[in-house]
Amino acid sequence: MEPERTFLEYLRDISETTAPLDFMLIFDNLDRFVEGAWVTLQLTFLALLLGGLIAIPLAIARAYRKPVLNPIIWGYTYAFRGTPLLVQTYLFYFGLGQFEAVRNSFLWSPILSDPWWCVLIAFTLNTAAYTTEFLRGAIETTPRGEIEAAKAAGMSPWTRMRLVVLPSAFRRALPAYSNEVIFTLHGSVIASTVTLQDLLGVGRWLNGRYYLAYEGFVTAMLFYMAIVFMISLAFRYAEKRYLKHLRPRETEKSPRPALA
Amino acid sequence: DTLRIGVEGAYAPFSMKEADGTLSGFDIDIANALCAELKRECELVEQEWDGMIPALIANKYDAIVASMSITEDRKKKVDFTEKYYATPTRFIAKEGATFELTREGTKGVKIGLLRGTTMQCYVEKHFPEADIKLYNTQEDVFADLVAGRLDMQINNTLQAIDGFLNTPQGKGFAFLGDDLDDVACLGEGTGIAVRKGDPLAGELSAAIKAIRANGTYQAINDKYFDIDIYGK
Amino acid sequence: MAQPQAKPEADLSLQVQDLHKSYGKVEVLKGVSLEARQGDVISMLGSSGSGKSTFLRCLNLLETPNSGTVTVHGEDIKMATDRHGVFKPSDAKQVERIRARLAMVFQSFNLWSHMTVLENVIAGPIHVLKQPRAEAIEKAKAVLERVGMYDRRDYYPSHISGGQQQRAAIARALAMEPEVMLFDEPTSALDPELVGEVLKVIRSLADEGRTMIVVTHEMGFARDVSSEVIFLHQGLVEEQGAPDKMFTNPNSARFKEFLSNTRN
Amino acid sequence: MAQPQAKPEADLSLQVQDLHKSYGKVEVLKGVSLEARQGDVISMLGSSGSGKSTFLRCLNLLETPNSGTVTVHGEDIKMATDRHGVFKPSDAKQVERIRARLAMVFQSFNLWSHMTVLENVIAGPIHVLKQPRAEAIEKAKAVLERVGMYDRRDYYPSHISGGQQQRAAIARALAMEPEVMLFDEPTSALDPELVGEVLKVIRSLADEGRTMIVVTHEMGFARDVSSEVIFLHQGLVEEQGAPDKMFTNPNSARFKEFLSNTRN
Amino acid sequence: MGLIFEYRQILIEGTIVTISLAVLSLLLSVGFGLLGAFAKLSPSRGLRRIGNRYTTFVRSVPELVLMMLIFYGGQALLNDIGQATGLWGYVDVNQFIAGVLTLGFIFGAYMAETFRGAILAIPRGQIEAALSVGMSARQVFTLVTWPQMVRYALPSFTNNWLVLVKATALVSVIGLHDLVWNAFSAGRSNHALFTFMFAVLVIYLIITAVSDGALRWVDRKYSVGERKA
Ligand SMILES: Nc1ncnc2c1ncn2[C@@H]1O[C@H](COP(=O)(O)OP(=O)(O)OP(=O)(O)O)[C@@H](O)[C@H]1O
Ligand SMILES: Nc1ncnc2c1ncn2[C@@H]1O[C@H](COP(=O)(O)OP(=O)(O)OP(=O)(O)O)[C@@H](O)[C@H]1O
Ligand SMILES: [Mg+2]
Ligand SMILES: [Mg+2]
Repeated sequence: MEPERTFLEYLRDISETTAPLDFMLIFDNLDRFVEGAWVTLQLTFLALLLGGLIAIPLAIARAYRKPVLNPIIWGYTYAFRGTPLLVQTYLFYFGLGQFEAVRNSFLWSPILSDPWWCVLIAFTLNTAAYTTEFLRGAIETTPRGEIEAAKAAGMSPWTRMRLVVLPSAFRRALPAYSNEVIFTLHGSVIASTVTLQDLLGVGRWLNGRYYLAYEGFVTAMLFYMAIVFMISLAFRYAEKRYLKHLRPRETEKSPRPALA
Repeated sequence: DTLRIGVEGAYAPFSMKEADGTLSGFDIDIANALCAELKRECELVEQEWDGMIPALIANKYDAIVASMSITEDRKKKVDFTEKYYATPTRFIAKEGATFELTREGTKGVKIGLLRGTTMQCYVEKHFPEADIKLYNTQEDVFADLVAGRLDMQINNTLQAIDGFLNTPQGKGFAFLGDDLDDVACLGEGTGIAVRKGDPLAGELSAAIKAIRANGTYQAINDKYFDIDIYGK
Repeated sequence: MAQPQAKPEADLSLQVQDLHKSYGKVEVLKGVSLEARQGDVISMLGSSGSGKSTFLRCLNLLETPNSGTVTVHGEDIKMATDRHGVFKPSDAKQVERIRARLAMVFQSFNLWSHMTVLENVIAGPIHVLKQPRAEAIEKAKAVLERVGMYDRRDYYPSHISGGQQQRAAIARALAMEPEVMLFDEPTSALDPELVGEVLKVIRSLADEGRTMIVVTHEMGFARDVSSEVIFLHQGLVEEQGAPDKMFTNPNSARFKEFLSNTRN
Repeated sequence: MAQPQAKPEADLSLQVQDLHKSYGKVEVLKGVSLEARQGDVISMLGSSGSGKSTFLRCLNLLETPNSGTVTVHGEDIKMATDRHGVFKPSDAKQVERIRARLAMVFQSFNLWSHMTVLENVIAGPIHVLKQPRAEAIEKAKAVLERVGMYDRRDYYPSHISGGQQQRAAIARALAMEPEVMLFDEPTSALDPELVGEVLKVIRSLADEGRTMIVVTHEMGFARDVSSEVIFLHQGLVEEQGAPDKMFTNPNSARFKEFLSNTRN
Repeated sequence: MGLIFEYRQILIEGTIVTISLAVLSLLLSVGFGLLGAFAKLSPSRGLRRIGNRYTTFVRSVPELVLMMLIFYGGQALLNDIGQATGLWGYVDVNQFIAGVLTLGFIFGAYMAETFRGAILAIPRGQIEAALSVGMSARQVFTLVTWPQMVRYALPSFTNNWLVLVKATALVSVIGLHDLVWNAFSAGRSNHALFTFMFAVLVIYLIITAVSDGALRWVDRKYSVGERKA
């Protein structure tokens, strides 16, 4: 036991004095970072899921220029894409809290008083606005002949949408969707400005608590990198699987040496 | 050569933005007075609180005059001058609140405070079981206190009076408990930070003494506050 | 050789009256009428750009005709002028129902590019005809076998040859077991052997009692298989009749010319 | 009827030796060789999926063959195995230069959808051959006239019929005034009259001394116009020779069968 | 409202910083994006790997961190080099240029994905036809790929642009005073954060409206030849 403890102490000493980063401190607080990562992942993926679900009907209504809906939805995406997420979050969190009426309403105590819900709502509406727009683009660029073939088979608009238009649009939008996922993840750092202890929140907490300059940020950054790395892998896998038909007629490694 | 000084710019009345884009406030006036005393040209560099110390270390400016408390932890990274003011720290809650300021009494109590300040150290050390909420700006803390998302907040008394209790927003709120006392966390007053080993610390300390002696300090003090904020 | 027989009125599976269609100022169809009884195979001839594809596309309302009526098995496709003054089908459900009974093979195939050949073939039966998946696959395999595409069933359309795409498109239409089939040059990408095969398939479908309208450039097919031949010229039916008569003794000067310029 | 004549070696405008091409594990071309002299019209026959399009696409390196050599007018296309073991052309400039001399009409036309027919036709001459715009337009108009597409020159590809698209694609290739033309079923979407027209154009090009390789299902054309016929079967040249001999007295059993199944 | 009028000067200054920063970084990011997309689609394995690393790495690091890394780290590196070679003493990295370079570099990675998706969506035959008439890679791009790609890329490109406009707010950490920074510091100095936030919203919405108009025009211009469904 004895030499091990001195070794730990020795490490701690190096970490505090000579090392550029106080890694032992980070190590001691790793559990907090893991908790923070969990909050971040929860917020990001719930927002993406809910936002995606909202975006699909909105994108369809936009793509097909549904009379009354189209301008309304356009207004919504315009407002949410046109303004900073930070400001949106602030307005949801602090803005609504300023009004007595809101504070006394039934929505206050379970939902609007809780930063987690405020942030989730703001993120969801935000990502839904972005997703709506690029999905609309993908729907609009569906090859016309393929839609005609679906019509000719007697498919109802809904079946056509589900079987031909959306699958083909999703595939076309896949590379761009990776951007949206990452934007949402990066945008989620805003949670920390309204007291949530997400990944960056924990990083800032650590920096603030010990007056550090880098440790909290660097650790949070490594976590973010790991998350994005996994997202990228997932997308690469998804493309391999779902974009098979777009791959050029490509030759695998030539099986035998060239005769020329 | 010019002396570059990092300031915050959003911490009224110590440092704030005027309509024409210029800076004003107690910290700003002090910084200018010190430069005049040192007979050096000064350049004020605005910097967000989060990056204050990193930017100093990266040589973006040479000194920080931004109401930064002198603490042991910060001393590991930078050197400080003598204090140039010191104000006590206190809790604020709804008038008539009866929280006991003990470990048990604050269990689950929602306490709001500005991230990265001496208060964070204090609350986490003494009231670890409280529900501590960290904010980026003091304004946000006040807003949530009013909205009822917080039970109490902890703050520098001067800022609390000026920025909150004396405003319409602060109606119905009052200090709770006495001035807090813990040098390890709360520090020994507010100083000017410089890079480690920079002789500038000594020069600035001397300059602070000088402006206190020649009345410049008093004039600036009176411009912003009714009381003497230098402390004992 | 199929003999055109007189059939009772009730068997009228498709009736088109005075169909007009313009794109902008260009009038492509200038009033085309047609009647097809059950089991009829009607060949449509006509030079490039004469409006054959447009006509087929109007039948299942992929293009909205400017005027005219289409009647499928005695059921009029309801059309109405909406409040913007646009003439269009007024009952979407009816259009879907009718389209499910009229299968089409497109000139440019229009296979769904994100589905394999098999998936292309089973999509309609499963989602429109509501067949159980297993059953649809069974049938699809049989149909693919019939057009010689069974071994390519798991390929994506972009990875097969032109003729294979065309056969996949034919299989997709066959799998719908429609009452009326619209073929737009169904053998254009096929080699002579396969042309023979496919025409055999069409003939056997006719024997099963299905009605077919086939746009084709295969004179041999038009003469041997069809019960009626329609020659379209500049948006109008220039000549129409039983194949023997049309080919041996054409009335119209234009059709005579068309025939004489045909290298056979 | 064009007679295959013995021509001097120097006239060899296209030479292909032992071309192999696989997609993954499937070997599509199993060693195809071919020689074309200036003015030759070589017809390629073969059933659907036998590798005809793949062969044409290998000639101008849209597909990279796995092995084999392509020589255009005595110039070998340089191929090399890169450090990952992939066999591919090593001189991009050379490939461009050679492609400009080999024009191709695709089976699926591949017109540029954002350009009108005229723009499609002049793009190559202007940007690749560096012709002045006015001259290119003049020539394009003549070419469009030749295929009967002059009056549709300002239409976008999505607004014209299948046969019109095919003619536009032929015009685009003609406008490049290439030494060698590769046609992939150039008459598949055309009516019999136009088939005759286009085949006449091809014949006249041959008389001008251009070399042509034509994938076709038109037996009549293969017999009457071409100087040589190649029958491809499962990636191999099954039979090859002068058309008269091939059609009257075929050697290979498979080609015999192919011919006998052809309805003519 | 009066307060905002009083502070119009710094709001305008901030807006100018925001817009010029955004536009310049956009141009740069389109350049990086095209290079990235082509690298990722290239037949050369080496280029593909470079492209993949670029998009994965840059997108994985939060913009803020990358900005600090380039600004502070770049500064330190520059100073070290200066010291080691004795060529220069302390040079200040120009914040504006650093901001443009960093934002352009970061958003180039997002643009790369957008462009790659758009290029994949172009029917392959269109490109093959261009190759077959002997066009050079550059000609294929300018004559066929680009005009068709724009239509597919536009919606996602617009998203990137709007995120970029707002990401300019990050430059405040390197000491550039953009619209958001100026508005927030004015708001906090006057205990009127919401008033100024409102001003920020309005200004951003105007920027968005203008760009929306421009992008619609582009969309119309590049949609020729498409049959509308
Ligand atoms: N990317 C690919 N992956 C796998 N197989 C392919 C791919 N592309 C083509 N093939 C196969 O290669 C074979 C030859 O195709 P090719 O297009 O050359 O045929 P073809 O002779 O032109 O036929 P057709 O007359 O029908 O056009 C076909 O069986 C096809 O399925
Ligand atoms: N969207 C459109 N706008 C304008 N004109 C069009 C449009 N679509 C087709 N046309 C024109 O309508 C005419 C008929 O086209 P259609 O496709 O019906 O011809 P087709 O008889 O099928 O010819 P092919 O045998 O060449 O396929 C053509 O001249 C074509 O140019
Ligand atoms: Mg047609
Ligand atoms: Mg082919």
